[in-house]
Amino acid sequence: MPSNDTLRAMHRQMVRIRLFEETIQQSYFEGKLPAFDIAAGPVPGEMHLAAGQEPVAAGVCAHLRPSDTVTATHRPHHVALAHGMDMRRMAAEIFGKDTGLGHGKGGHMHLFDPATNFGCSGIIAEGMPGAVGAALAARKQGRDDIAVSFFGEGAANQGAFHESLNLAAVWKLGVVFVCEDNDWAISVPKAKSTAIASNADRAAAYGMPGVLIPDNDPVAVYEAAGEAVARARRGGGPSLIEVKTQRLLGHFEGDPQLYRTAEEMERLKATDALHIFERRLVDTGVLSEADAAEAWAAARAEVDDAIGFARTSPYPQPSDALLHVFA
Amino acid sequence: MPSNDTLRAMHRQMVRIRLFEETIQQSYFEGKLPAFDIAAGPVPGEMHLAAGQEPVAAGVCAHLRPSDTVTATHRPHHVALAHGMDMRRMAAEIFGKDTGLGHGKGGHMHLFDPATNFGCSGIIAEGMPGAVGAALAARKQGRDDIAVSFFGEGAANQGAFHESLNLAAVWKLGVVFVCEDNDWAISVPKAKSTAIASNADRAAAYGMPGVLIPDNDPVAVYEAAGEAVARARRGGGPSLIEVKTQRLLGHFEGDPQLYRTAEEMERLKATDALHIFERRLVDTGVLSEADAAEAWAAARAEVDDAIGFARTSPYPQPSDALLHVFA
Amino acid sequence: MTAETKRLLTTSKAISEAIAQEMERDASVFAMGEDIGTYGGIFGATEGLLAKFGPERVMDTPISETGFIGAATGAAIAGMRPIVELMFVDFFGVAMDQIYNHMAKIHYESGGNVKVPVVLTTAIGGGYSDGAQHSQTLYGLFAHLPGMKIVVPSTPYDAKGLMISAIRDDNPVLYMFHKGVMGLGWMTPNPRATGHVPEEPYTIPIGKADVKRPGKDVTIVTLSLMVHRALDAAEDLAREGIDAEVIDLRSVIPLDREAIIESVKKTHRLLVVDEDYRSFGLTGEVITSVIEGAFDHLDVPPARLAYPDVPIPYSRPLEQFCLPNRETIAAAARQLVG
Amino acid sequence: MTAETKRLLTTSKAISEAIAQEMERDASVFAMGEDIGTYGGIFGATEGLLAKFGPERVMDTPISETGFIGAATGAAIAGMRPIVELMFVDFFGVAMDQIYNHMAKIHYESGGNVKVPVVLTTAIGGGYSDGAQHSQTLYGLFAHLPGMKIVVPSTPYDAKGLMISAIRDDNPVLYMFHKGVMGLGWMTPNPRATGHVPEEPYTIPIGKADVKRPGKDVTIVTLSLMVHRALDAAEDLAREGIDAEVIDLRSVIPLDREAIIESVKKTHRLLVVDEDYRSFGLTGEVITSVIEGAFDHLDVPPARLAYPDVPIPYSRPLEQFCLPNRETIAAAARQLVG
Ligand SMILES: Cc1ncc(C[n+]2csc(CCOP(=O)(O)OP(=O)(O)O)c2C)c(N)n1
Ligand SMILES: Cc1ncc(C[n+]2csc(CCOP(=O)(O)OP(=O)(O)O)c2C)c(N)n1
Ligand SMILES: [Mg+2]
Ligand SMILES: [Mg+2]
Repeated sequence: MPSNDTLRAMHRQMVRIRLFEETIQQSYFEGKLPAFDIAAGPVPGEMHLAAGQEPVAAGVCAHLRPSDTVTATHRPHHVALAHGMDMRRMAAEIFGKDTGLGHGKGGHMHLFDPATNFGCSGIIAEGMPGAVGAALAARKQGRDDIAVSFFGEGAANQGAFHESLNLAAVWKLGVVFVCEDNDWAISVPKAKSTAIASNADRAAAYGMPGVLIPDNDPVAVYEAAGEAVARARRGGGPSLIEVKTQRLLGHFEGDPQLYRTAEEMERLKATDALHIFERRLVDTGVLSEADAAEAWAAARAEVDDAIGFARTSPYPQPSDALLHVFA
Repeated sequence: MPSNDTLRAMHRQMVRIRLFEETIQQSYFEGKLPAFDIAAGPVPGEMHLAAGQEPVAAGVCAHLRPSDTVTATHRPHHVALAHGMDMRRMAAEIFGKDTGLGHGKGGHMHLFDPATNFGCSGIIAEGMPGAVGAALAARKQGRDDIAVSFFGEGAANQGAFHESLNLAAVWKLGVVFVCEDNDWAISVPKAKSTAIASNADRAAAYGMPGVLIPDNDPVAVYEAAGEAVARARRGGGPSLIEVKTQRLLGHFEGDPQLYRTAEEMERLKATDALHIFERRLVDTGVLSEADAAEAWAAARAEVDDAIGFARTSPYPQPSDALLHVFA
Repeated sequence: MTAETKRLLTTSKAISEAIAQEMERDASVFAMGEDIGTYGGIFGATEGLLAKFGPERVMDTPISETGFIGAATGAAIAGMRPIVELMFVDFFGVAMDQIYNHMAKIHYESGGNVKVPVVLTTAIGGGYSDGAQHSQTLYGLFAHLPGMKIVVPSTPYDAKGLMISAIRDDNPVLYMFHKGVMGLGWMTPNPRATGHVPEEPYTIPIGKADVKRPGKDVTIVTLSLMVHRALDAAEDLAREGIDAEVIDLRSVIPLDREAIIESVKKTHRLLVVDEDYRSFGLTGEVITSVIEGAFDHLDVPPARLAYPDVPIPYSRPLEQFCLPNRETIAAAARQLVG
Repeated sequence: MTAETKRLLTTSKAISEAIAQEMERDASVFAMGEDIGTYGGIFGATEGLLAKFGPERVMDTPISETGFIGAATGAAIAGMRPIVELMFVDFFGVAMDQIYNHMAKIHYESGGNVKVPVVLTTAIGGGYSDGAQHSQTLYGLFAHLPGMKIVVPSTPYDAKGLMISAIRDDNPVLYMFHKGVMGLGWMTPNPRATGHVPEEPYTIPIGKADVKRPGKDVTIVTLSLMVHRALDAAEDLAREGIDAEVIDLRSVIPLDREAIIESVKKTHRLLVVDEDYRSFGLTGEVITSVIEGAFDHLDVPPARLAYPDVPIPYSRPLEQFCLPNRETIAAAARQLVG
């Protein structure tokens, strides 16, 4: 069981993620309506938000340090924030600004941060091999840093999933594979894409431990991740964790979600893990109502500052497009 | 237990495969020595022979009909012959002749035969998705034909393995996946490449039955394949079979095999499944010594005829290279 | 054109109509890919098909491109005519072995005995800030590899006819639709993405370019969304008295070298406009083909305007700087003529 | 050249020596790939390294190219300098997403903040009847995609210097060695595959072409094994009084356009020879670059001799018909001059 301090820190983490995502969502729709135009507004392009998936990011990353490598997906904000990415430079990248992590070259699916050894990829499951390589490097360099690879349940049917898990297992590398099962890959539900109910059972195909967290509970994630991270750090090899989590929003912003029923949408709202967790912490006295309010206020301020920084930062010079092909 | 007729037919099959491979080996070295030159002789290029792996081909293909699809690998001869490919046109293709299955365009790794719905690929594991598609087509066309995909144990760590098994399982297709575990992927032994001891255990990751045949026994293969083929044919979905088989020769001809010990080479000779099987059939009275001799003589004649046909057939016209890009 | 023939469709609806008509005509045609069922395809190319044909003929797949694109090849060899979608062309690398070592080569390796009638559809193109992994065109890359035909329509009319031709073709056909020509409600409005499309099925020959605007002063060879940009530029040029001929390649393989050469023999000037990366691609091939076929007819060296050799940046000013547009096309043509 | 400097090595030994020297110099350099350990690499590029450096620095991998090539990228980002082998370039399709969407793009996407110093080695080329999936060169395809440097040495000397440069480069470098230039005992003997190689480490700049034979009548631009064929052809031409300049590109990215243009300004005639597929590739790019840089210096239209746009057939007479060779190169040059 995490300490009360840890619980409060996880709560804070989840709150700032939620507010960040909601604020990005607002910015995203600026300039795009009434006739939605994906190319318009201060944040153009695709936008994949992770509201609802905070427990996975907060529960896992609570065990990490900046020298641990984290790779994430097309839906990376929650993980990036939980792993400690600078929110200002992250927001600036999402706004395509020169002050962004990649001087605006990457965008929201391509956040790369040497300070926290964070990377992500818009190609399903293809962030996974990089995590294996980071763990390999750590061993070669005599560090006990580990690598954590986040991916969706849809990614677990990609070849890269299989190759990465086998490679990490054969070489006994310090990798924790974290499957965020939000039941949907865009419009395709897990049952239509995956031959078995739980990807955690696939761990056996690689002789590694597999754990299923059935309920998007940050504490359960924290505990499973704690074991897996410790195993990885002490040279005990990789693990696989699958968390049944929730995608509260569309696959991308603008997704009409015609494939989801009204009941599902209702259920999502009723089982929002962030609110359940907050209520639990308050009910058990870990968090006072005032603490909770303060967490939201602090996050609000932090997010507003970051988005403000992003908004007011300059764009890169157009011809900067030609820079950075080669080092 | 297979009938005596089936046992004799399997024996015959194994004998003709063995003689075919040995004869190709001889032809292959013609013109290449004393200083080995891979480009020279009547059969240039790479040559992967399957001597030792006859039990897998014979045991599985005994259950198939020509309308069943079979996909194989860079080491395809045993499977092609067992599935009924015309030996003359196959040999002619290997010799690069115009009378070959592909008018000499394919070569030994690219044998395509519409008559037996056979195909193969030189890319590891990449023959597997095609088998899934063939089974899908059969269902769409209302046929109870199935597809069998042969692949090596080295291939089981490729992404295409994972995707193919999951797809076949999700769609409940009539595919039998057959892993020929000869313990080697060129010079890399299974233990250095594969996180678990038996790929049959990976079947669980796809909710399909997985069977391990531990001893290169054609009868055991026959029985396991019989079940899997019947399941596939009746719409019961895919299965995975792994057979511990033996690669008696080098990975390709000319392979110095420095990575194999003298003991292993001795053991291979002592446990040659064809000779053990033949002895068993003779000992149990299924085959008389005369029958056995006759099988070898008939195969000798058939192979000599096929190789003779290949040798005496004309080469394609050089400019035929420009034909057949498009239908 | 009489009123009844003026049936306006977006490109995406023209494509889905073509597929539907072929599926009705031929039971061996079916479609598969990610989100092509309930969702109707992320870019609408299969909209309405699931409702019409059911889940056995319109199959949502797992995210397993090697698996299901390979399965399309296998099904085609076994007598079906699959239409299979790679959601964005940028993802080709997860399935390229199936595409180019199998789908594209098996017919040749078999000496013509095995046919592989697959239509591989895929979305191409940028301009809306989707970053380095979701904005490329890449036909130049596929065109380098023998064994597949490649079509890249720019109009609803061509899109329907080329889709029907692709489905009926006995070869694998890579069918690339630019997101910007689809006429999608959620993209920047593009009037040229809607146009007249006859209801009855018709074909457009694969391998034939089309003169989208005749002209006598300069030949602009291009394709896909850049046809729209080139037509815009030609309007501007016309106002200055420069009469540009705009050739829409429509197919990349086979490349209609004859049509290009014929045009250059008339205009004596060539500009190639391309949204794909500049080097080792389409622009070099078109120019070299003209050098081979009409060297003596050229008044000035041919020019090219293409995406520079850099990955595609996310930020709007960066991406827009890289993309050829109405102004830069007109400027390049002006320079050739002036 | 004094006796002591005449140290003859095959190209494969020159490569493995370069890797060994860099591994000794820099602890962050390591090698991985299929059969690169005990076997020493199917084409000998890593021979002897396992014995010298042990299995932690010379790692045999499972057959999981996406996995281990991606791991190379991840390790490079984390401070290592991996050398990773894709056994045959023809297999690129099983790992292309890792190569071009990750290894090649991350530096750019990160705005220059993340470096990816990987050397991706791979064997290219045919001519020995290995069929459609084991005989291609394909640099034209990779060259179309921005983000990686590409080197393709033709001699032992260049091979060593380019390998050392590649390892020290902070960018991903695709290092392509033709099986026919490696000097392998089991390939058709090729005297040009053995040559002088200094023992001490040295570098050859990536992006610089090399005049392998100066001449004044015609420029032959080529690379890899075709350099050997062009030099043979140049000998034949010399006997007829035609003085051919043979330019070995050595690097494809960056392409040394200046060197080519300079030569054409001198000879006024250009022949591009390529073992890669003819269309949408290197030949078109080189010719177009000359059109852009030296149009007025050309006496005749540039010509190209390349592999035709067909998959590579197995049968010897078919494959040999397709490959440029001494005779066809000489004939093409003759035609330009005559
Ligand atoms: C190789 C590849 N195929 C398809 C896509 C398109 N795509 C983007 S997100 C997505 C769904 C991913 O589902 P999942 O892995 O469950 O992640 P989630 O979106 O639920 O977070 C798909 C199919 C892609 N980006 N890459
Ligand atoms: C994708 C790919 N990677 C590597 C190779 C090179 N290669 C050819 S055969 C082989 C070993 C295959 O081992 P296995 O699957 O066990 O089959 P076996 O040779 O034992 O029959 C390798 C690595 C290839 N052909 N394709
Ligand atoms: Mg999901
Ligand atoms: Mg094997």
